Amino acid sequence: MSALACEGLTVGYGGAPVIDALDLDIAEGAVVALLGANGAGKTTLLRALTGLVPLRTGRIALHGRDLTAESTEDRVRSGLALVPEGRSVVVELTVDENLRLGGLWRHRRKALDAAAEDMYALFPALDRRRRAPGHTLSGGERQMLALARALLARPRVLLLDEPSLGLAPKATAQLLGVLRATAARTGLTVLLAEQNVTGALSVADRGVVLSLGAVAADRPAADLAADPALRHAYLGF
Amino acid sequence: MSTPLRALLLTVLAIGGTFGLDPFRNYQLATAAACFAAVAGLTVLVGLTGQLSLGHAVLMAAGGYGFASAASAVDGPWPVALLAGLVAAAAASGALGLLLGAAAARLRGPYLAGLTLALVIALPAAANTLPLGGDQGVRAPFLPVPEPLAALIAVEQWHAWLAIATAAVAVTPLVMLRNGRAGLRMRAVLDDETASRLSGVDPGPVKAGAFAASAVPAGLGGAALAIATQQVTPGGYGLGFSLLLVVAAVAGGLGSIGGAAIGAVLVTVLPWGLDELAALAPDGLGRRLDGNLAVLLFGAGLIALTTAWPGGAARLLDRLRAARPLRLATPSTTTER
Amino acid sequence: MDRFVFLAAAGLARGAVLALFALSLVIVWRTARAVNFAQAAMAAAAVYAAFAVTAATGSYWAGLATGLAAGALLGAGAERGLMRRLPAHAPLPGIIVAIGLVMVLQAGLAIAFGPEHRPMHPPFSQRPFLIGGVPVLSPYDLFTLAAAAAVMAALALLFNRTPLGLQLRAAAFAPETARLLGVRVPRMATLGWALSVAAASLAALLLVPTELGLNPHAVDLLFVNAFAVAVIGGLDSPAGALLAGIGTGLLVSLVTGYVSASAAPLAVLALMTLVLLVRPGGLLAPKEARTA
Amino acid sequence: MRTPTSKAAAALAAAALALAACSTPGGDESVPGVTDDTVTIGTHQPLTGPAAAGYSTISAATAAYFAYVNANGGINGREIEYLVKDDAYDPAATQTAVRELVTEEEVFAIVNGLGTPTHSAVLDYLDQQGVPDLFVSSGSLTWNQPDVYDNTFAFNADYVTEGAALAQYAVEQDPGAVVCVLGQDDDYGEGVIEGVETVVGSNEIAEVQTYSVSSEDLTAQLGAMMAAGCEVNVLGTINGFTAMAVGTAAQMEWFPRWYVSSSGADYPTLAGYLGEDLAPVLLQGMVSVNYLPFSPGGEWVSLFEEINAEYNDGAPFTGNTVFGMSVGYLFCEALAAAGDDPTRESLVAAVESGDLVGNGIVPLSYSGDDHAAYRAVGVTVVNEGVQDYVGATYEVSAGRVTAIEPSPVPLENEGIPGE
Repeated sequence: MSALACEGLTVGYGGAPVIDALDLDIAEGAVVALLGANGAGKTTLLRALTGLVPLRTGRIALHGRDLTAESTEDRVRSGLALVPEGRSVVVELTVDENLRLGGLWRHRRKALDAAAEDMYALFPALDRRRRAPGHTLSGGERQMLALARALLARPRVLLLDEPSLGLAPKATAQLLGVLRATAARTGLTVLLAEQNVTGALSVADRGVVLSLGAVAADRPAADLAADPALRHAYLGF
Repeated sequence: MSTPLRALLLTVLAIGGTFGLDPFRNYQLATAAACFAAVAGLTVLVGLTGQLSLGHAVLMAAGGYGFASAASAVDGPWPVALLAGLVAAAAASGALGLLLGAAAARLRGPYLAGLTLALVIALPAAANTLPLGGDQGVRAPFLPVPEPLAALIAVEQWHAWLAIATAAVAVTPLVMLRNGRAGLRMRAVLDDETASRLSGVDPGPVKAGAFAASAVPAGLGGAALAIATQQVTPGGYGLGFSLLLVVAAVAGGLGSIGGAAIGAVLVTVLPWGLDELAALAPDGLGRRLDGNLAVLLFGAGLIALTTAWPGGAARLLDRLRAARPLRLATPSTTTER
Repeated sequence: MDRFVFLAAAGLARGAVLALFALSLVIVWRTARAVNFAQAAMAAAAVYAAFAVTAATGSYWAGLATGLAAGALLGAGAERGLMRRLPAHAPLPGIIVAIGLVMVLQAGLAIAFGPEHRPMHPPFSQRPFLIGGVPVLSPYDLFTLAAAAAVMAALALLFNRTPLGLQLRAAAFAPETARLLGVRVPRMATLGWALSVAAASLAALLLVPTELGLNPHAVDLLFVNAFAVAVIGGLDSPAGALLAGIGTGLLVSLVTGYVSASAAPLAVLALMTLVLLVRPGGLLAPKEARTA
Repeated sequence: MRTPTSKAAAALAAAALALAACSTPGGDESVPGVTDDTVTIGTHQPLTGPAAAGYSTISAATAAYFAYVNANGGINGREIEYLVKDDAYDPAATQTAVRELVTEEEVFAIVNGLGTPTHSAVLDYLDQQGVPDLFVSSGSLTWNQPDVYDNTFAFNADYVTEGAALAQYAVEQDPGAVVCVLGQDDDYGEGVIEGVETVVGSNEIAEVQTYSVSSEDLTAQLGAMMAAGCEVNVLGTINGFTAMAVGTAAQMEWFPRWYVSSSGADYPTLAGYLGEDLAPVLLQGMVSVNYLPFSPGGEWVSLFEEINAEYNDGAPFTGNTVFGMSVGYLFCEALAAAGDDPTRESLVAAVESGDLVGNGIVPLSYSGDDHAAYRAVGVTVVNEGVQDYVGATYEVSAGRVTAIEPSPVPLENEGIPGE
């Protein structure tokens, strides 16, 4: 059964559509890399899936349930999570507050404590800085916190937008490692938008290449990584 | 058509229009012209630099006090007194505007609104503490109709002429400023302070300058009002009036000079019209509705306008204009952002 | 010295009410990034509701409860019905709609109830205790101080120690991120408005019995001064509201007593100008300012 | 795009010239506001805004009195039309209201315009227009300048007179009392302070405190007065603040003697603020001065109560009611004296003639070189909830206070002046 399915998705901010009649189907438990040049529509697609950008046409379903008319909050509460691009940590709140914020709707008090401890175990760097205000964190710490916060709510489908942006290679590797491990352990479905093609394809089962708002290629990850023509045509290297 | 030429044409038109009005309407026109100058200053300030001032009534009052004291002090023929008064009005309001602007440059939206609000509330206290005549205020000289015209026009019409001319003198440079390089800088600051800083425009002086540039027309508006009413009192420039100026700027469409004119006429004429309407209601009810009904409908209109129709009257005009090829002589720059 | 003690005590009670009203402005700013210029008119309407219920039932406490509920309802209604429809990220439409709301509410109250001042009686004596022959605080002043302190403490707990408070803060600071974490941001804004106007209504309910009487403009000056206080203290800072509220209350009382009543607004203006020149974000401005 | 604009301009200019005739001055011979069977007069009053609470009932009472006169045939066969414009106590609004009355409604005279700051704003205008400006509702000395404003006449006893009379009575009652003043921070408070100083000597007032009308409370002021050991507090306060001062002092368990100027000493109004239960206690012994016939049970009050019941929907009967109706009576008297074909000149001449008697308890002092109405006032005291004259009456002129005998005007002809 498909975890996330969209049909005929069209999104635009006026003028020409950024996403144009896009169909996408992601199987449960799959890790899919969403690739494409700058401006291909990756971020817009993720924001449209979570309802931050309104659709012009099309429909979105999560595990067979139609989400199209639901608000962002309700989509999140049905199990769809997005770690947005950049520093989405609430800088005025502490690490602990940021983390717990992700699970407030999901867990009761005791369960929330336990879930938070799980995350601290997964990200020891955060454990050491529980009381630190968000604005004192480094880029890598912020990205970890954002991922931990999303995982805390035990989503069924996780969308990530450029998690490696601005991170050192070591931090990127660590982050992607945690992601892969979690997906393997929990059966989490992941859609990972990345500029870092090599990194993304190394953890993904499948790669989807976007170009001008439409799917230009959709193949197994290993296949895609090995095709220099395709890489050159759509990914610019 | 160049801005001064267009201004001249509109001024002549407006003065010609006074012949069609009876004395009371001419008095209302003079009041509207005075408000127009102040609203034009406010609308440029808010529309172009995004600084919300709730204190433009105080800037008008500064101009009014400046006009009254200078024009009374000058012992000469009326044009000299008038000129001295206008210069003093511009100087007084400009100086206060510069002071406020210096503070405004450092403050974000609500903080500036708070400061200007406190200023309005402090005006009566200032009038009592400074030598400004307390609640009774100060008298401005009465400018009688000059001999050659005395047989032709009534005093209200003459004052309307003076007020219109003053408003023209106040607003024309403002329009030129807005359409020139300074206007470009202001818009850059509004769009993105950081970006404008990077492109070599320091937002501080631009914001302070914009405040001063907006204060001078407001002060001249105060002078025009003093010409028409021969009196400057703190009570006339209270919070209610200050908010009315904001209403006029918003109703007309922020940033639009033509909109400012519409807004100024609206806030001058509409309360009066609504009170006439309330007077038709049965006695006991009428007494309660009197005055209050106007305020109620104004408030409701303001809410409706802002929620449903954010561009104000200027936007409507633009739409009508777009529908028909005829272009009316109003400023051509965009009013929205 | 006696006079100083007396004036300081009077200023303290006044400052507590100021601080509470300023705190209400801080709440709505923190939860909805809005300055509610209609706070005074909404609080006045809530006091009218309290007045009507007290007159009908004879119970001050029933009136108080009604007033708080009416304030909360008005706040929630204003947010749901009006503020939500405005474009985000532009403060001006919100301010202008609030000004419109002031006009509608005050004119509506004047049409409905007339311009008369209606006397409201305090639930406790206003007869001050004498300490060394100097009148200091009255039981009603103590009630005012206690009520203001209790509400401020409760709000501090709510915001800083509860999951709801965490969501309220997150929704205010970073609405989009909060939505992505499942926080119902629109509901938080409604709740913030409701809490804010209820707190303002309480401040007004505490103030009006010490004034001439209830009228549509009874809360105007409190709002203006409290806005000054909130700005002086820093709009993001509840502690700043408390500090600046007590400070301004003392300042107004001392200037009125030692100089003259008309100098008091000038003193507040001067204090505000001074503070803003040194600290443009208020006394207790947060270190990292957010512009949205 | 230039052509249509210029065409429009030309058309407009032509239209303007064609219309020029309709706004040119002069040419009309008839008396403004007077027809064969009506006389139209106007006033500006605070019907809305913060001052409405204290004063909006005055014009209603005046209108009720005129309705009574009109129902009984009017004055010299003419009915009086009384146009009341709201100015919300805002001088700018007064400007508009009065100009509308004069130019649109073409009123015969402005009668009883209320407020010092408000009426100051139209004083010059009315003078330039030659509109009779009768019986201004304020105790400022501004209205009594016959050399400058030859058409303007005061109605209230001026604040200096009231302050002096209050202080004189206080000193006579207890020569050693510590006298203090609480005044509004405008000409009202200053006038009362000046009056008190003429009696006790300048700088001899033990404590002077002021308040502004936007004040929230008087705690600081009364605390200072209490600390200064004040025994007699002379108040130059409007009704609301009188009530607040008395109430605040009582809360401090301080019960000094209150001497209150007439503008803030109306017992029914004060009782409205303080509550019917507390008022008789707190206001017991409150001294004030007045010049109008408001003695309970008096013939004028009985008549005014009947008028109030019949023509004013039985509105609460207060000092404002007596004030408003007395103004109406005085205007009718002046109108009757202005002759069968009244003109603005004959109306002013009638007031200056010195023949008007009004309905006060002391003589009117109008003359060609004195535009003040009352230069004498009688002392009133509240006893068990009833405010009435006690007989002591003072005339104040040239800084001297002299005791005189009251000379109340008897009610004649059902309270309708005739020739």
